[in-house]
Amino acid sequence: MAYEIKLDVFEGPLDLLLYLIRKNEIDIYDIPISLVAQQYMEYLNTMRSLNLDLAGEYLVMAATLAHIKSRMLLPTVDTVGEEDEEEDPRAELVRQLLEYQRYKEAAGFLAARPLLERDVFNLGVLPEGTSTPADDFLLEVDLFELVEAFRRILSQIHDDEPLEFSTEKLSLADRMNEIMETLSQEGNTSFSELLIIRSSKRLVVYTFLAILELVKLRMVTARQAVPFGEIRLFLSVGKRDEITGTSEGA
Amino acid sequence: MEDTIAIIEALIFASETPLTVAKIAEIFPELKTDQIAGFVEELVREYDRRQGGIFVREVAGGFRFQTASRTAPWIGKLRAAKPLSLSPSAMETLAIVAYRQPVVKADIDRIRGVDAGGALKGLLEKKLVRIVGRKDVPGKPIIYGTTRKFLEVFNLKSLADLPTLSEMKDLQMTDLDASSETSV
Amino acid sequence: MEDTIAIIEALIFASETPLTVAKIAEIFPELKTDQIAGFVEELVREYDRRQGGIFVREVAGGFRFQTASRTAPWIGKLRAAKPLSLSPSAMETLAIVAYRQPVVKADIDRIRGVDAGGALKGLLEKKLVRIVGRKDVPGKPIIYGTTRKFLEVFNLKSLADLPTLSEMKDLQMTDLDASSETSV
Repeated sequence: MAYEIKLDVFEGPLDLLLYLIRKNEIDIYDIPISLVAQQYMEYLNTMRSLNLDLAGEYLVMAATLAHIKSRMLLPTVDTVGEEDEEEDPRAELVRQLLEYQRYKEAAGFLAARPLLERDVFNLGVLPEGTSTPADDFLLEVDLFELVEAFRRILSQIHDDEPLEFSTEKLSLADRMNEIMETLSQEGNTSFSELLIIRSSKRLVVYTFLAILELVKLRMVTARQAVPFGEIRLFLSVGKRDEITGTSEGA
Repeated sequence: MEDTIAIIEALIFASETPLTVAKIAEIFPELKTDQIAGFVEELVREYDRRQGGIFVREVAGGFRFQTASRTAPWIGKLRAAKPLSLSPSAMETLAIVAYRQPVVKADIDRIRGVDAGGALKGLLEKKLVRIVGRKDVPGKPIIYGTTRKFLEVFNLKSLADLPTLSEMKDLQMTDLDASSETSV
Repeated sequence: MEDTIAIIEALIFASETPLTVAKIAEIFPELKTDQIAGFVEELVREYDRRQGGIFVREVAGGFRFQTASRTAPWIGKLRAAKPLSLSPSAMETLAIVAYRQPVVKADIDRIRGVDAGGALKGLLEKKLVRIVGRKDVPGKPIIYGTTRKFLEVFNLKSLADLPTLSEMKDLQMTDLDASSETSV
């Protein structure tokens, strides 16, 4: 049976290898590696001569095949049946091919299902109804959308100011938010209480930095009754109703 | 059920505007307009006889499905719980607050290039953003940060779990296939 | 027609997402879940018997109306919007996410033997895949999973509705269409 080949249809080196295995009617558990390696290289050369963009992964696979081939050529110590002595050099590749094949089949299965907007359709327009958002609404948002929104904004800015952020800064914001939350619930808390319960050193450092930052921003006030006494932290910002009116859990 | 009627039923259901007989005639060039009108009439009568929760009705010169008016009170209850999504401007504002917090409004305005007042107000109402304090500079601007609800809504353990920009760049490499749609 | 069934029919029709029995139960606090499930079942059977252009189907844990797949060619003529299409690389990536979720990008890359970044981004944009969280290993890689929309688009009741991978080997021998077509 003649196969018509379109060189750009392969989804990657594994896909190309599976194709070669099928084309040659090869047993996947016993791949004649020199034949397959030779044909693989021929396809790569054809793809190159057609100026098709060759992803680096194809070249990595070519090297892998060459490596397996050389290992197959090495005289093996006579190990009769004991497979744990030395594994077949092809074993890892076969595992990879089988796993890939499974998901390729799964993809085929999914594609064959009756697809919405292809085979079956939803209602064209929803009937108009009372669309009043309730107080306790559900939010349906996606984290990806949030990050994309941020990336979109940054891509539009040609400012000198670096807008990249670090996880350190966010960890700090996390701790600041947590401290503010504790304070808005309890009114005040002690310095040592905040630091002592923290198990990891990293967290203690962040907590300390968060407190310093909050004091610097005058969001909290640190007070001490006596010299060397307990330091207590108080919420110090704005009018109380303004803060609680908009903050979480008010 | 006559097959053509079944197809017309599916067409009325899936149409984005009330479906006119003329439009159906375009799809079935082999049928006469009278025949099509007859099929549609048959469909209308079938749902009328059935007295269920949905009917086919003529609206604005075309036909469409609609719910029985007596079911309106229950549909109102259903709609009340409709999940909301965020507008692009709200999403952008939220992204800036999330990644740059603690942040003042002037910074958000500057980064977005537009006034973020409306978007911020909406986010405060939705309790995704809150006032964390006032900055100790002239004018004492309000400082904003995200809430615990923000973490819950986005299923994040902490702010440090927010994806980084370099992680997002990883998702754009190579594979031109995904953007240029080919069929399955 | 029993009035409650008529109302449930209208609710399923008017719901923007597949309507769950639990949601119906909120609207009818006086009814037991079993009763509601029974009513829904009756409605599903009625449309099945009728063999018309629309059916009630269980998808993504809820129920919705959808057109019979045999009517798709005609609806294609009606709808201006291009039908959903996914490239083979997007389908492979989606299959890996669906079956191995929660899964990190490195695993997808390894299985496919190529960088899946572009395909993954396309799937995120189409809302078929979402960021679930971060794996608690060094580097804290982002983990991905499928969305409810994935179930809706692929007509799956739940993830458990996916055939097991070994089962698939057998299916491959027979006609895949036979298992996928339930509505007509």
